[in-house]
Amino acid sequence: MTRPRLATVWLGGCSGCHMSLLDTDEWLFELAAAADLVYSPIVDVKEFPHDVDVCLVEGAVANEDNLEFARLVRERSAIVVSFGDCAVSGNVTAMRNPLGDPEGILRRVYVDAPDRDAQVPHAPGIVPLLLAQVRPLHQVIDVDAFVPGCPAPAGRIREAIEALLAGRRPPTTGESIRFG
Amino acid sequence: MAAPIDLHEVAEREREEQFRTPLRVHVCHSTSCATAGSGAVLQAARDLAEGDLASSVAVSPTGCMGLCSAGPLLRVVERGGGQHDYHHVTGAAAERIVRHHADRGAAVPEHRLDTALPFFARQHRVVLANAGEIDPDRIESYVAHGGYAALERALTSMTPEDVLDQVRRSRLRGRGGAGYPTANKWALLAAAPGPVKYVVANGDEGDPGAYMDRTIMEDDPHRVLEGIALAAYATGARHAYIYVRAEYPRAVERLDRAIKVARRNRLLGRRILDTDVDLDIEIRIGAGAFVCGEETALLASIEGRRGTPRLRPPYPTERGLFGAPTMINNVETLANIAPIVANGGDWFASIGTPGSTGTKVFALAGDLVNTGLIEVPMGTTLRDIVEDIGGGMTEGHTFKAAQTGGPSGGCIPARYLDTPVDYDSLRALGSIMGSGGLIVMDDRTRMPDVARFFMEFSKDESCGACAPCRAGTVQMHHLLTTISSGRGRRRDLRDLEHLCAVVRDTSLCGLGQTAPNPVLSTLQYFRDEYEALIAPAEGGHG
Amino acid sequence: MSDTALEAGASASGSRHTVDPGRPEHPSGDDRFALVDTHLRRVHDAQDQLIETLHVAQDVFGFLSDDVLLYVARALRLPPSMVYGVATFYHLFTFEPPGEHTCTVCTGTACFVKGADDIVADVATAHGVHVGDTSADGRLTLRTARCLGSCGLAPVVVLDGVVHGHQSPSGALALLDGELGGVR
Amino acid sequence: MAERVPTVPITIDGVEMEATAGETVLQCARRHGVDIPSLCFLEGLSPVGGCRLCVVEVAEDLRLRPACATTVTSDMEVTTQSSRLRSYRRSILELLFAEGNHVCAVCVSNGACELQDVAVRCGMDHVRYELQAPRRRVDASHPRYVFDPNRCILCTRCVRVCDEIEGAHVWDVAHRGHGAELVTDLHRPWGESTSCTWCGKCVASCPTGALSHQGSSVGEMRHTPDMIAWLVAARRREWTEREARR
Repeated sequence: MTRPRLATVWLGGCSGCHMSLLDTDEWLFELAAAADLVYSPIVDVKEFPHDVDVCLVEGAVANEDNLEFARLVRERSAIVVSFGDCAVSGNVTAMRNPLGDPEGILRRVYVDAPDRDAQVPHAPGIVPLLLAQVRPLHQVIDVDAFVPGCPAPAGRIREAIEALLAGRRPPTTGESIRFG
Repeated sequence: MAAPIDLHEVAEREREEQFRTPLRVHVCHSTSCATAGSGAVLQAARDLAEGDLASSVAVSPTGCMGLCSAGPLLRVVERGGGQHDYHHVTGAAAERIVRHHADRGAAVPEHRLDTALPFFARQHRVVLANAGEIDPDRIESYVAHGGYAALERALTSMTPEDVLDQVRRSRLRGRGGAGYPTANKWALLAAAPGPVKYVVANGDEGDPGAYMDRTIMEDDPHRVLEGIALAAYATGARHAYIYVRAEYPRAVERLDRAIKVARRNRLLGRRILDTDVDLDIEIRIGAGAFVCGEETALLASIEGRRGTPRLRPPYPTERGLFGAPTMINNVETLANIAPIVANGGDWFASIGTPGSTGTKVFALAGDLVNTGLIEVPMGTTLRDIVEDIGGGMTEGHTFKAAQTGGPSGGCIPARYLDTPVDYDSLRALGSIMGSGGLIVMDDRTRMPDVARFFMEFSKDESCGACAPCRAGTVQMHHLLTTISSGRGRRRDLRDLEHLCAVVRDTSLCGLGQTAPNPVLSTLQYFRDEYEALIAPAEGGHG
Repeated sequence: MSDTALEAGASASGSRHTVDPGRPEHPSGDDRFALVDTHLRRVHDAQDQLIETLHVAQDVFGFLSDDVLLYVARALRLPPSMVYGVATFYHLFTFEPPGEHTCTVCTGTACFVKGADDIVADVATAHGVHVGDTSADGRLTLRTARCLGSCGLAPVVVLDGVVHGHQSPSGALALLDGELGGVR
Repeated sequence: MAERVPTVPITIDGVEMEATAGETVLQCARRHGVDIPSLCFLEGLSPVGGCRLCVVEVAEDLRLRPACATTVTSDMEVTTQSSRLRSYRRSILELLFAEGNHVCAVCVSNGACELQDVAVRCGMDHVRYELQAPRRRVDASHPRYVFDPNRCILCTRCVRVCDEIEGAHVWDVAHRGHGAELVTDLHRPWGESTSCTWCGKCVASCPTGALSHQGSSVGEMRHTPDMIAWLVAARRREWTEREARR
């Protein structure tokens, strides 16, 4: 019997949800025994593989790289999970949205604010362009399940992954879906 | 206190005056014709009547003759009863036409309007009977056409119950849109306890593309006052308000003048016509808010507050204006009352269909040959209205949909053209009668765009007091914009339909509850247009 | 021909009434407040006359400044937030002085069906003005109206109170050029 | 001995119960431990039925009715939970979340927020609708309180409590529809208000993080909406009169 292929992805977020995943502590051994972690920021794999069974996506879609990557993830994964508030709702990452045009924000941060070396970073192909608006994952690709939280608490993550590996949906009611 | 008006004498004198000259010239001076230049026409005709044709021609400005798209309109009435109508008249043309009639006793072929046209022949005028006939600024003119006779009769020989009974027999339903039986409302107010109660005339015609009530208020203001007076008598109210949109300053002016004149003639005020009935009418002006057409919002606005609807019950007939029992009737509804009392409820009920009696005034607009204000018996088919009265679609185009009920209504496709226009048939088709806006659209119209147009309206006119309407219309508008632009996904269509249900079923007032109708009806009849706009799935995302 | 409410911004210079000696003079010394006072006296400072009073004040001053709103609030003994809430609820009240010229495009259904949106877009672009705003040079205020009831003449444009029927984008622009002396 | 209050029999979700004549469906349901979500309703203030979360089905009534403003009638049959009601409530919550900037993670009310709690109870695990991302100015000009309109859901509890209980009417709703917003006085900074009595009842009543105490940090704000009902009872002298009757 083949073991389920699990992946986790980090888009526009703080990686706090990945830290929280690590907070599942000794359960990680059980996870390692139950599934293959085929791609993750904590795994040294360069390219997102094919035929992923379950992929947890942390972070909102904030720039062109995020967008492209989200689409790739969707294409290669059977089940995509919005992992944490940024993926689910945009959250802190999306707090720039009310400020409008990203150009203005970049100028404020890199030109107006610093005391020296003021310049907007510009390196095509290296520094990805910001999208006009930060978007939650499900507004860009189809998402199969949602695990909110900022960060999603360790217990909630464990509960969700256990359900998914057993072919069930993560809980959609009760405290498991509390934002924040 | 001055003596009350002697209606009989005034009518006699006015009729004599009408026969003074062999020719009378009526110039339509309603808003549409005025915009098109009827001022110059009126002036040219008056110059003649005050000049060398003084003995043969009398001129009078009148209300709407109906065919607004062909204005300015002019009518020559001969002493013998013959009538000749002219369209697209200019000052110079008016002079030519009137002179020709006066000199040769014959009509002029240019500008001639054939009144045998179905546009005129298929109409049945009850509410608009006086429009185009009388000078709205002269009470004598109204009285000569039978005005205030119903009020006099009611006050002198009928009990309030008798009046109510005639309205009951007429089976008149509210013309504001929902079609609630008028007599039921009256009965509720009549039964309400306490000495203070109010009648309110709703002249807040906010439906974009509708100007029936405006025309009635501008062109026959006394008819509205008489209707209010009869309603007040039947229900025991001694104070009434007319709430008029601020966008209609001319209606305000005319009504204001009419109230003053009626008061002077003891048709309003203390001891009307020397009976012990008192009634005063006050005008209140809106300030631009569609939602104020909703009864409770309208009352809030009269009280000088934000026009936000409130929860019902209590209904206005229990607790309305300033906390007192209040009945709100649409202006067109009230304009039907004097004819009902004068001719009897049974007469009225014989017009139209059993479920929807009487006539309905429509503002016919859109891609038709003839557009303007029409009045037809209830139950006239859409096809008759579009093809006969409207003269069909403009050259080279075909009928696609008729929109009734404005932002609260729906779009009716060609296959239902033979539907009789009445409250229940329209509702069965997912539209509503509405206040009378009837917009006909041809094959060039994209229906999702029409839905988006109305949703934008509802979004901007939502008062914001309840969450589903305030935020739901914004999201529906966003989804319609996305879909219209070809960027929509299947999921957007699903979300849109779900939101329609949420907003329809959970909104606080009628504005929100009906705001999804234009979307629902276009989805029902023109779904293929939405489907065709859905972008092909991208990256497995549909 | 000007039968619409659109010209309501009208004459502050109309018939001046004498200042009521019974009322304290407005601290600003602006005797236009006397016109508002005349209305207030006629309606006996009744609180339900708030909307009518705001109409009068707007007719007199052209727009409703904070100063005017506060004056009305005090006169009618109403909380300022309530007066502000009522004034901002209704479309016809404005809180900025209008431009030299006002162009209103009717966007009622009949006008929409006949292309009013294109007129709005073209005027906005050509004169660099958003709907509801006044151009930077203060020359043109662009507004839209929810049906002026002249559907037989659709689409309708009102320029400085004068109604023009059967308009097109190019026609409307030409009309504006004539009135404003061309786009600079 | 308590006075005898007339009761009427009603059925809520299939369970027969005694309702006190004159009370609302919401009051009756809550007394009997039936959970109907609501946000704009606050015991002690007049109901406005604006949030529409408490809508219920009433037998033989085609329209949904707001439980907060529907008075019980004899033999009324009320359904508070159905798949339709659940889906509507969830959608309304999503609409509320989409129209403001409700970022729980950085909110003063995180963990003690009625909006957040109701979202959990109604099963809102994500928001389907377009985030409006409004840019509204936070008013921190008041020495004691802060108003963040981005977190306001326009429930108008503050408007009502200030008008009905405090009698100051500092707050009102300005503009309309999606542009509607709360204002103090003539939309001047709250700190400059000449009508505010600093009583803090608006802050106590707020169901979200829109109104908070100066200096509150993330998750620190605790609102006390229940005090309003106590205050109303006190103003009616319910306690003292009961004392006197003894």
